[in-house]
Amino acid sequence: MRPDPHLMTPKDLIARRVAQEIRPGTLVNLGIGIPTRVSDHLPEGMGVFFQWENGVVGLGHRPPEGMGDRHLTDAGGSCVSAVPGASIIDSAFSFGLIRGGHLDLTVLGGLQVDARGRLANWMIPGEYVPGMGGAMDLVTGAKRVIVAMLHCVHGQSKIVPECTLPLTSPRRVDLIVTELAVIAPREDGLHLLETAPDVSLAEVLAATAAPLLVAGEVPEMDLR
Amino acid sequence: MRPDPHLMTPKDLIARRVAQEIRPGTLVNLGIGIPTRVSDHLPEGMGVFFQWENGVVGLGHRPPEGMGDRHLTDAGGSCVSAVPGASIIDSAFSFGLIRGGHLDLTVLGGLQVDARGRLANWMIPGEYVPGMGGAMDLVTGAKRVIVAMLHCVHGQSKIVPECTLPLTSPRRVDLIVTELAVIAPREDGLHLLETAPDVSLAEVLAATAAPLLVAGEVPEMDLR
Amino acid sequence: MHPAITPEDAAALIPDGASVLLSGFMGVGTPDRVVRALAASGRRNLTLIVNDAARPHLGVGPLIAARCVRKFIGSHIGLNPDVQAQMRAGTLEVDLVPQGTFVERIRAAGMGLGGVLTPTGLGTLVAKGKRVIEVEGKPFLLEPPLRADFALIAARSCDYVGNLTYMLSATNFNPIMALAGAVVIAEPEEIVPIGMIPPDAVKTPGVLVDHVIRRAA
Amino acid sequence: MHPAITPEDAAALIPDGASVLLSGFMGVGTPDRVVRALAASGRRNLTLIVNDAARPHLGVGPLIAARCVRKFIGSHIGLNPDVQAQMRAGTLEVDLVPQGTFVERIRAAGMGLGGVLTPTGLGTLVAKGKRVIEVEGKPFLLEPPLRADFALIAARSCDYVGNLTYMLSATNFNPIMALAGAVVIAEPEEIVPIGMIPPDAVKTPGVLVDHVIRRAA
Repeated sequence: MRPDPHLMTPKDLIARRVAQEIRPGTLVNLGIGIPTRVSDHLPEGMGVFFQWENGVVGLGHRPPEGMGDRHLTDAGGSCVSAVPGASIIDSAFSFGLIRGGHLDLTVLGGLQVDARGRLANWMIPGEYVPGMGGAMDLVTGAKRVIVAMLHCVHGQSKIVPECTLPLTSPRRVDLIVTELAVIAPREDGLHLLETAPDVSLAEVLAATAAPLLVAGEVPEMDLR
Repeated sequence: MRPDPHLMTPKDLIARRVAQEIRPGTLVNLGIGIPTRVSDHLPEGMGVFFQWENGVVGLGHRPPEGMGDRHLTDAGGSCVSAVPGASIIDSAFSFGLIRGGHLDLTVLGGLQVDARGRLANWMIPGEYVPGMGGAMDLVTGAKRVIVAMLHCVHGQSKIVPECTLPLTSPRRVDLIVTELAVIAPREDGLHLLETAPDVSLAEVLAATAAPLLVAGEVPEMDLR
Repeated sequence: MHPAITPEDAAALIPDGASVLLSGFMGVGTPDRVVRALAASGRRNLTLIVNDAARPHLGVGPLIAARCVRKFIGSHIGLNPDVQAQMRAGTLEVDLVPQGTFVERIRAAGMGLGGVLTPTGLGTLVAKGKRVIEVEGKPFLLEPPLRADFALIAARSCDYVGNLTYMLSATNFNPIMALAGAVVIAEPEEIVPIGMIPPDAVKTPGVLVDHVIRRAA
Repeated sequence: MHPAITPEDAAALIPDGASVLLSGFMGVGTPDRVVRALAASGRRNLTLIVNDAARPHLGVGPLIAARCVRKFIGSHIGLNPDVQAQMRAGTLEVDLVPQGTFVERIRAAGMGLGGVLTPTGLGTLVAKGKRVIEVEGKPFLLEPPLRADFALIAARSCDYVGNLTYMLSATNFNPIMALAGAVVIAEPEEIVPIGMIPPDAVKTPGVLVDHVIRRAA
């Protein structure tokens, strides 16, 4: 049954929209946070393999209560399952897949994305220094990078003219999906591709600190 | 039973003397030719692991006729066996062991060794170009390098003042064992350490094109 | 191969000020028993080379909580408030390295390579003060090898030769770190007789392992 | 994953002038059926990236005997008189690379690294014309990545996802070469149902494999 987008949480709305970007038979890495939810919105039988940096290729759903094992975990250390055809690789091999151009898509959270499509997501100097983990390798190496994040934090736009936080990579990401809009960074700037259900163009523009390029009528996200 | 050194072939005499250099519990790589024979002269139970460049760690003897398998071979493609506790690694890992300082000893054949202890063993320009295979990595990376070769070829000394053939590595090898002598290349030159049974000092000196350093009485090889 | 030792024996081998490669990803694949023994030993000024700081009671957390560590080299410290606090207090130096660069630097050390040429980190803070080498028209960051005095390895099975196997996502950094410690200490879940691990199943050949820790009582 | 194809189908994918990574060590671990199909196809001007030239009727020997190859990149050609003869006749270009450098260059290509910094070859003919990079006071030779249009892989088992296992010394270059071909074609001895290969036994994840060759009739 098609869920009512008006009843979805902002984070699930983002995850659902991102799930539509996933092509059959590809290798996909989902970051922690909103990106992790993406797999819940993917139809069965697409032959997609999800990998974690920790070496699992072919991640499955969370196992039933009491059936987890400490040897099969996600990047946060929580128990997971594996799909038929899953494989295990060591960390050097895992990042070889990522950096070597074998990863079709990564979906990552963001602190800021700027008008040149550059992502900052690993530290707030003097405040919060979690570290980059695998994010720099993912943004550098994945064939396609999607940033899945809330549009604003504390009322401030996370889509800014120029990143004030340290960059994860100078690479231009391929798509930004928030609870308000879908935006494609391109050579000439940030293209507004879609608005969320019940969100007006004016609302998106008001919530976005970076200039957005709008070409004609902007369609509404199709969350089928 | 102790074999009579007077009845051994020159190549077996070399192999037997080299075998005495092998320490218990070490990782050893034996090259093709005379070096391959070294393992036949090693006492059982020393806990030595022989590796080949092709990824076998823990090479055993040739299997009985009809019990070989094409999936377990030496560097020449002949069937071998594996000792209990053997393991298999891929080629990148195999050369990682070699180059990374994990290989205790390599025994290699030689075309020339010069007064600075430098080995040439991979080509004769315009005549014979087999390629270096793993020899350059072995000489560069092994903790200890022993050259096991006949002293002369076509009546010409293979121990020369300066290599005229392309070097395998500029590294000074640790020991040279021939059917005539045991020689240690050091900072100040080639030290004659031992002569073979029934071989006089004068014979060794006459058969050697490079200058040899002789300190006092030179003992005879002990081939127990 | 030496006979199996206790976690306390293993901890006693590691002096104050040593550098230690420690495997695990959020505590999964971390040799917990030797970590606890080392934390209890009161060791000081260790340099810890580990992917993440896990949590205070998880993975290498106990070593940090016990103030054994002077320097931390890894990729993620976000879930361990002890690290954040000690870092702010100036008692813990933290060197953050992108995870792919981190593991490849360790591999380079173990495999006798001069360093890593990676695109990761170019154009970011990570590139600061580092050499950029151009190869075939593309720039790469030169990252040096990363080795340590000790590597502490968590394995699934081990034989008395020291051959190791790992299990599922507890594999992670273990096979790479086992290459790059001057002394390698393995903490397996079980020790099996020699010859019981099929050669193709071995992930770390025993020739790399110096000490094996006894199974838990 | 695509349905399994024949060796002839696989050979037909490879055009004249293509570069091909081909695994095996003296013919052990070489995908013999696709080699024979390719030799029979009359393909010309291939660049072969393979450790050794094996013997005329072994390993990649048939491709050289059939004059499919214009350039050979590898570490050893001593046991194949065809190579020596074609090299002297000037119809076959041979680029000799130390074996450890050879495999590491392939790995670098597959893993997105800018090249290899190795001590091997310094002070020899191999170093001629190459850059020397100093790291922490030690010199290393900079060797560029080595990639190809195709990688032909010999596996023990394969499932329909393309996951591969190898057996004993037939492993050799296979798992590394499977990283570095733009198109990867696997020739397994058997194909098993999905889920039958334990995740820890997989040496090459199926995501790297583009085509699988049917088992022999």
